[in-house]
Amino acid sequence: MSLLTQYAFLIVPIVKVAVLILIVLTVDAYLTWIERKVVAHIQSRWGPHRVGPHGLLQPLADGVKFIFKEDPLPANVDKVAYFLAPFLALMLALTSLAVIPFGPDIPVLGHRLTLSVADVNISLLVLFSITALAVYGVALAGWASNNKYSLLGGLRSSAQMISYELALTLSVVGVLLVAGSFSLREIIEHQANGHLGLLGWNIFGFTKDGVGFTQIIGFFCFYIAAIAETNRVPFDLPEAESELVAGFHTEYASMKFAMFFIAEYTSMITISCLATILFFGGWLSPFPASWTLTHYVPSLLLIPLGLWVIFDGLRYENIFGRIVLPGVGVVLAAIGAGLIVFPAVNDAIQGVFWFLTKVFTFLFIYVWMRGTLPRFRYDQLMSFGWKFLLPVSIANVVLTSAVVLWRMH
Amino acid sequence: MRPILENLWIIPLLPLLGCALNGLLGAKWPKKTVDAVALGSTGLSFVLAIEAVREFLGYYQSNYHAFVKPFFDWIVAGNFRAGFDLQMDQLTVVMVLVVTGVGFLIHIYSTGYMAHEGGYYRFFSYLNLFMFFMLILVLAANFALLFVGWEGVGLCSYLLIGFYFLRKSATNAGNKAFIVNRIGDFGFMLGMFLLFRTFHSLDFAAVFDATSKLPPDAMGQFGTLTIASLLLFMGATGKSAQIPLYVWLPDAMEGPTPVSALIHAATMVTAGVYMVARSHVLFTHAPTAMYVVAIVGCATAFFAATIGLVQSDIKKVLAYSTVSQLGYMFLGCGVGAFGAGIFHLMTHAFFKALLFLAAGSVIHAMSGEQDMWGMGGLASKIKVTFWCMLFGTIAIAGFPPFAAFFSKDSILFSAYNYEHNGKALYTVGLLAAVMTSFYMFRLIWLTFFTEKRYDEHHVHVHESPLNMTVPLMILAFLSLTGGWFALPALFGGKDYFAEFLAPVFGAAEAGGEAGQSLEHTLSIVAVVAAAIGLLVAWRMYTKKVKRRPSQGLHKVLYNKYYVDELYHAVVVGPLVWLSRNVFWKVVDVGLVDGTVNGIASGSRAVGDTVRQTQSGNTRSYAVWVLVGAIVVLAIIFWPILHPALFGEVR
Amino acid sequence: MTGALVIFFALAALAVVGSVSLILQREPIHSALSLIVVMVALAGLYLLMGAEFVAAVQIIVYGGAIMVLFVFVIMLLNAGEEERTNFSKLATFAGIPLALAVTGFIAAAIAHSSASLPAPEPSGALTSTKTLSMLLFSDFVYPFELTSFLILVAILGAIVLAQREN
Amino acid sequence: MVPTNYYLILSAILFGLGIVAFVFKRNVIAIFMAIELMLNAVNLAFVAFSQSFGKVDGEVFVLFVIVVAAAEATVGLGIIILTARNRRSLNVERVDLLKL
Repeated sequence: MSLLTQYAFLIVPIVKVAVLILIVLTVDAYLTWIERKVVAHIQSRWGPHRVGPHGLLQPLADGVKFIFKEDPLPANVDKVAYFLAPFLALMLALTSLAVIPFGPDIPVLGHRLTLSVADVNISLLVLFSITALAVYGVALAGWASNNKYSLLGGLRSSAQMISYELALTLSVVGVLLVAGSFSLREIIEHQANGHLGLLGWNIFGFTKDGVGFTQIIGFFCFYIAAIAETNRVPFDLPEAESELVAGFHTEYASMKFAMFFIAEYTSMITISCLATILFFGGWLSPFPASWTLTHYVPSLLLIPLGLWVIFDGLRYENIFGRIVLPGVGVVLAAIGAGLIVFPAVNDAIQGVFWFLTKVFTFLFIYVWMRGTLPRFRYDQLMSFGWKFLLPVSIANVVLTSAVVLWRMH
Repeated sequence: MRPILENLWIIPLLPLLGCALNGLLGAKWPKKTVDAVALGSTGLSFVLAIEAVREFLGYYQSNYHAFVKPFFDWIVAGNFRAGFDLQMDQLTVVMVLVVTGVGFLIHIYSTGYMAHEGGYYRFFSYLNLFMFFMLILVLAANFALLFVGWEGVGLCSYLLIGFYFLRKSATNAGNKAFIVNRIGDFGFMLGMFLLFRTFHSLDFAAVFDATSKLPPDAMGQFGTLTIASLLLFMGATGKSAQIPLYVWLPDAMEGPTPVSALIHAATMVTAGVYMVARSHVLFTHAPTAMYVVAIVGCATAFFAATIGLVQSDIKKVLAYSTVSQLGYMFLGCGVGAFGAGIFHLMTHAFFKALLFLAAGSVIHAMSGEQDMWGMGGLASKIKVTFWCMLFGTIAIAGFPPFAAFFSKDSILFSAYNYEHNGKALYTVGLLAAVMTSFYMFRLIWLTFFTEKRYDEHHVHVHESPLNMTVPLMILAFLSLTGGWFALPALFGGKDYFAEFLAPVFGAAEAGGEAGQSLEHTLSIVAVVAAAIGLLVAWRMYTKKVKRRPSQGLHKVLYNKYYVDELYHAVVVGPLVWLSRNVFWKVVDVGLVDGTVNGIASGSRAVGDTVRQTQSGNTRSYAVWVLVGAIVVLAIIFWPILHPALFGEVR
Repeated sequence: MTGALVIFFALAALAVVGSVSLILQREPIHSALSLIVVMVALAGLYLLMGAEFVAAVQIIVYGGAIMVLFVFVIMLLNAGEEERTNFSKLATFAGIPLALAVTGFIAAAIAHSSASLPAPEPSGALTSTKTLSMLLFSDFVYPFELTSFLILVAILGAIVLAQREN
Repeated sequence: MVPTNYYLILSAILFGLGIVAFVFKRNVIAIFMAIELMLNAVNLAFVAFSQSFGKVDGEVFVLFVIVVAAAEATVGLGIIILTARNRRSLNVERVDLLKL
């Protein structure tokens, strides 16, 4: 025990990182499942449903496949870059999660546990720095793998990322001006004002004295630019199947490909978190603080979910249906119930709950878009980025700063 | 209230305007317009001059000194100031009236004479320019401005002598005149410098006041004043064609006759006399200079007259007579009778202008013939010209009551009374007078009497138009009456001219009874001398004359004592040789061009070597940048790296 | 040997190694990567000195924009292995000594003037971005505006260069 | 606590390496990188000084340097692209004529 306390400054972060990576990887895996499911339903298909109930085990299967597939090395590639690229991509993607606060400090054994690996006061800048570097993963991959499609993919992605990074950064400046800090934590806390609830979020921008300036323009700019940054539909030109086979990762297989894959989904998560934090009040509950009853919302969601899982699992005449699913359902329902029983715990997880809810909403929107929107043409992409997004975000900056000034005096 | 006197600059300005208008626009204009501008400007300035004189006389009544007015600063350098200052005193009055008056008449005459010449507007533009500079010269109130006029008239004379610039001889004559004048001007400038160095000013008033306070040099002593005076006189010899610089004047006859009349007889050549008279204070303080002036003048008078005896070109005769008359003027000045000199200047302006214009009219009648041996018996054909010419001749010969009688008489009288062998000067002058009347009457006879020696069929003699004859008549009248200011002096009255000029030159020396009687005798002698000349000429040229091959003394005289040849051999030849073989082939080609080409080839060689560094190879450039950086760093860190030199830097 | 020193030496070594490899690498893309490494290392050093904002800007602008531009151009021109020609004798022979000389100069100057430097601020005292921005918009506002103008000019120049003459 | 000299010495070393790279790289882009490296070295010195004097001015200068570097890179790379297109070579030793 004493050892623990002595080396806490080392142990705690390591534990945090481990936990975080574990969670994130799982989420990534199941994100692919969700995506496939949702898109399938949008396209009125079934999607994966063979491996496990609702294809729930599909991600595991994919993972196994990735691991055991052969990993061919294309002829005369630039080895250093070729190997560096996926590692870089994944590393950066995961690192970026380190500065994100998933919730308010929660008391554990008398210690205050901050729900972020590194709580630096320039977390946003760090985040941007990392996203800025993220481009190299793609670009290098494209360059290294001695293949014209890859090269084109790499070129496109690097150009696209530079172009949209400007808009991304500028769209956030509005929020920074309002909050007056680079620290994500402080940005969230600035949005917290008891009696207003969700109206206080930057997306609506009301302040305690009522008047406010909405950051909705900033939000849209941010979100569009973010999608482009993550090379997702409708901006997934670097990996446009119809044009470039698979773009920058054409020549990559098995784990290296998996790394790109994970990196992409992780950055999706990061971006969703960022959007949540910057514009939607992070872990703040949408309801005014006075409405204490709303603390039971998690339970009210978890218990029915658990019951439904039990009920649904019973339809399968196999081990899953008979044991696993009901078990999971029971656990869920139990957690829900437990939250009601132990208000302290309940209060502790409130922030995390709301945070995750919002993040998942955004992830869903990602998927939703993928199912809905067609791909941009390259010149459209560029002209959109430079001629529309950038000016609009600059205008947003100007407006916001004007309002801030006016509010000062 | 003296509108003109206060704005004296108007008088010279008008001719300048005329010159500018004619010179710039005249080419397009019809003759009438050019006439209008030229005559208008000069005539108006003549009228204004008269008005100015009237005002000046009024001014002089009230305050007894010259009228001087500075108009603007021209050069101001340190303690040296040369302003555009004009002045008006009795001397100026005479000069201005002569210049503008005679000038105006000659302008009128020119409209007739030049009627058929090319470059009509150019001629009048030059003439007006000359008027301008001449007026500046006589109105100037300091040596610097006077020098401006001095050089200006020189320029105009050059331009007008070379007016027929297609004739080689004309341009040569122009150059000769210019160059010879340069020599004189050199002396003049030295004189000015000396004066400035002595008196720290060039204003007449200042210089002369200072001088009058100084003690005069003794005879034969070469003090500053003497040197200065001599240098100034050198300039005068150049401008007024005295020995040894007279050679340009006869050649100057290449110019149109009105020019000869205006510039080379009436006005410009008298500038030297004017200048000497103007600085009489200096000269009176330098007896040696005076003596030199007298001798030179006298010698020139005699010398030129001898040459004049045998010349056959009508204008040449007049030219040499001009030279000798100028000699008379200098003689007058030299012996201290500045008034007499100026007096003769005026009368000479009248009758010599008359003679030249008449000669011009003759030439006009003979349609360009100038050789007297090609004339003869014109008297009946061109009466007006003849009578005017005759008047002029009588005047210059010095018969009473014509102008020159009085002026020349007073000069000789003063010469006679001059303390340094005045008798000798007098005798020479008298001989010159004899010769003068001889060659003048020779001219009359050869031209107007004896049988005609030209071909009727080719030349058809005709009288000149009115605009030529009228000025002749006016001048004839003037040369008759011009001397009558001094008329009373003969009968014990007083010489009004001398008296008029008294404020400038001081009171004329009172002859007293003895002087009176002496003056009578001298004048009688002079008349007799003139008569002798007349008779000899009559004897020689009334009966059938034919041109004999000239030999012996005649040949020498006819060739002007070979002076030109002498000068060419002594001065011009060596100079040309020097310029060609030293200054051109050595200095210019060797030194100047050598230097320039050397620099060029040197830089080329340097460039060839330095160009090697410009390889275009960026890496080499990078290294050069490094070198530069190291130098800069070395400079910056020198004190740090060498605390021993600069002490510990903290 | 405090932690700060350890970190410093680690990062310094990284930077030096990066720049050396920038020189030794023949593939432009590898040089670019090495340079990125150097920049990241420098950013780390800035953080160590507590210049957080500069560190961030270092990575965002240098690492994220400028170097990406380099990589982009390298890819665009498909720049292969550089040929080690030696046309410039001057550079071949005089290059190293001169470079050493300059470095020596600077080093000497530092060594000499080191005594005059005041003791550094206690570590960890991060210069807050606020003061930085205050300074930037008060004392340095004119240079700041000038830089914006400079960037405008640069953009125009780039456009002019990029458009094909027709 | 790291003494300021260390930073300065490091920046000097980096600068020297930059010079070496500037002279010994033949690839235009690489040379450009060398310039950037030198700029970085200078930046390091700036920050070090601003730290040791406890003044922020140095960091402001760093920002300016970075901006200038960005502008420079934009134009420079544009020029490089044109040159490469026209001369078919990125080797500065082969591009030694002002006009073709």
